[in-house]
Amino acid sequence: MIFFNVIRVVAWKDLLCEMRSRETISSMFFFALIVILVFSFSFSMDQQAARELIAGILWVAFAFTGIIGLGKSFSAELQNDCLEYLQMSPAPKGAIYLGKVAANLLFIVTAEVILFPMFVIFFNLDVVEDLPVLLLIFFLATLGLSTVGTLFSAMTVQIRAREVMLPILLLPLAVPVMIAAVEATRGALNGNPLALYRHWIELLVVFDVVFTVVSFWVVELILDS
Amino acid sequence: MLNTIIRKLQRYKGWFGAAGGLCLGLGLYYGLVASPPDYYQGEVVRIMYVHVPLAHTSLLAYTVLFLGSLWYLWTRDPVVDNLCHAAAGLSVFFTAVALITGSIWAKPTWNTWWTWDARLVSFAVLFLILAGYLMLRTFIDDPEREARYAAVLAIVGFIDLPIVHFSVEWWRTLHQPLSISMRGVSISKEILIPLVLMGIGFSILFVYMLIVRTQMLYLSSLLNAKKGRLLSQVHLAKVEP
Amino acid sequence: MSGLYVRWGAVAVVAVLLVLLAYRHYERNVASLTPEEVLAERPDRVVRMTGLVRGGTLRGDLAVGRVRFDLAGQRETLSIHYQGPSQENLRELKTLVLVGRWDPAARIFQAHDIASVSNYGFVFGAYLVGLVPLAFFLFTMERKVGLLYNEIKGSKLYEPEWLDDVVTR
Amino acid sequence: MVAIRGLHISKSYGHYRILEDLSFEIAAGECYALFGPNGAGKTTLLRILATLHRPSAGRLEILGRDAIQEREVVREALLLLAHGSHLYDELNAVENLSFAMALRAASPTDREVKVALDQVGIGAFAELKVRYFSAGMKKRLAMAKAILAHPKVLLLDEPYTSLDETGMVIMNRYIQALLKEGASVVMATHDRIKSAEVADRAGVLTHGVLRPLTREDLKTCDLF
Repeated sequence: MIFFNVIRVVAWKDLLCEMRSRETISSMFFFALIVILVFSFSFSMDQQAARELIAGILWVAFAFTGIIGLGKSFSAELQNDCLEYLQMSPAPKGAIYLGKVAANLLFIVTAEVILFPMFVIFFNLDVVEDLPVLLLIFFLATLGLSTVGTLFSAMTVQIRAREVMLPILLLPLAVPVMIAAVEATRGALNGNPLALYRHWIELLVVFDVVFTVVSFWVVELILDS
Repeated sequence: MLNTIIRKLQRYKGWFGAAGGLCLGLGLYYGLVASPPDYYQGEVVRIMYVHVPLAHTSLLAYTVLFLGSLWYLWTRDPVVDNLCHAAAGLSVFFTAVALITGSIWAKPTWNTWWTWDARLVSFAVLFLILAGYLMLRTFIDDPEREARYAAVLAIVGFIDLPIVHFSVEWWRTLHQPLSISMRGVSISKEILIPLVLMGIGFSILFVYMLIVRTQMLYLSSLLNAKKGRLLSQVHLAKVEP
Repeated sequence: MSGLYVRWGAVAVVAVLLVLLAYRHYERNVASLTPEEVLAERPDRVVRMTGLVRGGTLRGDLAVGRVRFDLAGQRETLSIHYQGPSQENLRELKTLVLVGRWDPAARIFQAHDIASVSNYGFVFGAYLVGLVPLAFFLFTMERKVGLLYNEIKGSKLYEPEWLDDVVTR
Repeated sequence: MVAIRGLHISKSYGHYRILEDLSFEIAAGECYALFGPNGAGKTTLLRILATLHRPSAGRLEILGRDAIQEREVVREALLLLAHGSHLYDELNAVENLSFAMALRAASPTDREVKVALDQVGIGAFAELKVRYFSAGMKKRLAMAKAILAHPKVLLLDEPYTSLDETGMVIMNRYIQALLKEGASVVMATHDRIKSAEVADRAGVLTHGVLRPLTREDLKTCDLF
């Protein structure tokens, strides 16, 4: 019971801080907007090319946006040494971690949901039918990024060169998430039947489950002495 | 117990070096001279005798790193951490060399230096994970924390690796049928002898290198500890009334 | 420390000897000439010659093993009489290594066998990339161990008695 | 009853030995003041007592339990007020307190929170974001946190810095009340006069070695 209470309180605290300062969401949002713009300058795309490239562009933008959010998640704990209090509190470290994952998941998915209509408008996509599937893909892939990402955020926040190290550690490990997310998104955007890309969604689920368990198990070694 | 093992290994490490060298020498003779060229690939097939064992050794090194990391988290013994650090350094070295030799092999057989083949991509990802591991270690000042974080990263990365391989394989097979295969390389006796010899040779040599590198890291941390100790002793001498 | 350098010196000498032997083997058994070189040098022994089978020049019966064709190098083209085992490799527009003698009087290359194309550059490069850094890496590690050991022994600090056990030299 | 027992505790940070074979005992209901020059290892010792660091060697028992093996249990009983105030800038005073208590599985009533805030003299700022607090007010809010937490072992790192005269009086009054409840207090400080009001024992930590001080030493002699 205390365990779930800690998850709830940590997530709620992050949410409250974020609602008051709006630091993370706004920086994520504008960064992703710039990424979209840069991509549309870099590739002059017709409708056909857009179909091929859009899933990749979408996930590059989302991944880097997510990294901004994940990095902020624990660096916010550095002011007034709050991290120290989390470490020495009797609360289970796994619960603190899960609370952070929940908050990060919420922030990143929110940013994605705000950004996605921009993609739809800028690149003339037709998404109405597959919207539920797309949202499911966003959720699962973001969960995959968040579980590993929150773990590494907790790790890199306590070392030097933390802004650089988070993507360096996270992205190679997140290769399966990226591949699966891009392939599934492409399938959905092209209007393929679900059966053609269902295995990618299953891969995302497997990744999420494996790394939630593994991260939950090892996070105590990072947040504790 | 650990100290006894290390002492034993130190004492007999020369034998590892000699045995590894012998196996490699024999393997080189069989691979370069005694075995016939392949019917399709020609002489180029001889690259396999150095490339494949190197790749296997890098995976062996990562397995040692993974088990060592678990062991470290169990005992929190700094020497085990030195072992992990050494295994990671060797693994990144073997992975890099395996990637380069693989690239050299790919040029004459597949007419390209690089292809997005599942095995190649997995190895590239392995290389990146290990490079991140070594970088992470340089950015932490406290050796105890360095060891702990590095162990966590090694474990998470090791669990991730099969998933990476699996996903890349799916990705490739869906995009284009695998036009590239090990065409014509039937595992015959002529090929197996040098391959096995080189494999055993590199594995034993890896053990030898692991001992030497662990020794190196252990001695340098010992030296640093001594320097730190010297500093404390100077201070303490000053304080005593 | 000197033991280390002697040991590695021996390794280096052995390596150089092996490379020399390999080079001789290559010169004798593997190296091949181009048609230009054959014309210029007029060798009177069995040589290996690399070139491209010109399109439309292949005449004769492959099954029997008596074929005539033209082999093109960079500038020159030589006519070939091939008499030997039937080879799948012998097709038009294919790079071949022919084993045979040059008949300067008839200006015909009498080939009796076809060898596989040697890509020894790649093989050599791969082995070089594989083994030389390995040896260098190992050498620097061993050297570092020796240096560290000397430094620790030299530093006038307390000497834990088990140090000698851990570092057996 | 012994509340904190350290046996042969050493700590190396990086390559440097900071603490050298410390052994000490602190009884329940006792206040121990720790002095020492900058860089002597006071904060490190407090962080080890707070289970934030593991000692490199030695054994630490808090309330009869091993502080490394059973740290989850030990942590419920102890609280460290460190240099950093452990407060979130975006939350107000009450929210900060309730978050901190939720992590300790405590749920104080609104009334208790108000009493605690009044006790440290910042009841008027209960709804103000901590972002606008001064350093002294943050210190007082941290004290309110300790009041709500009822720790059995309170660790204080520089408790008097950035507090005004009233603040220091409140701090000492709180420490004395806590000691009466049977809790132990360890403080690292440079303020001899203020700490002498509450400390039962004192020690000076110089370059990793702990030397006991009498009350007379505390008042008169050169410490280091």
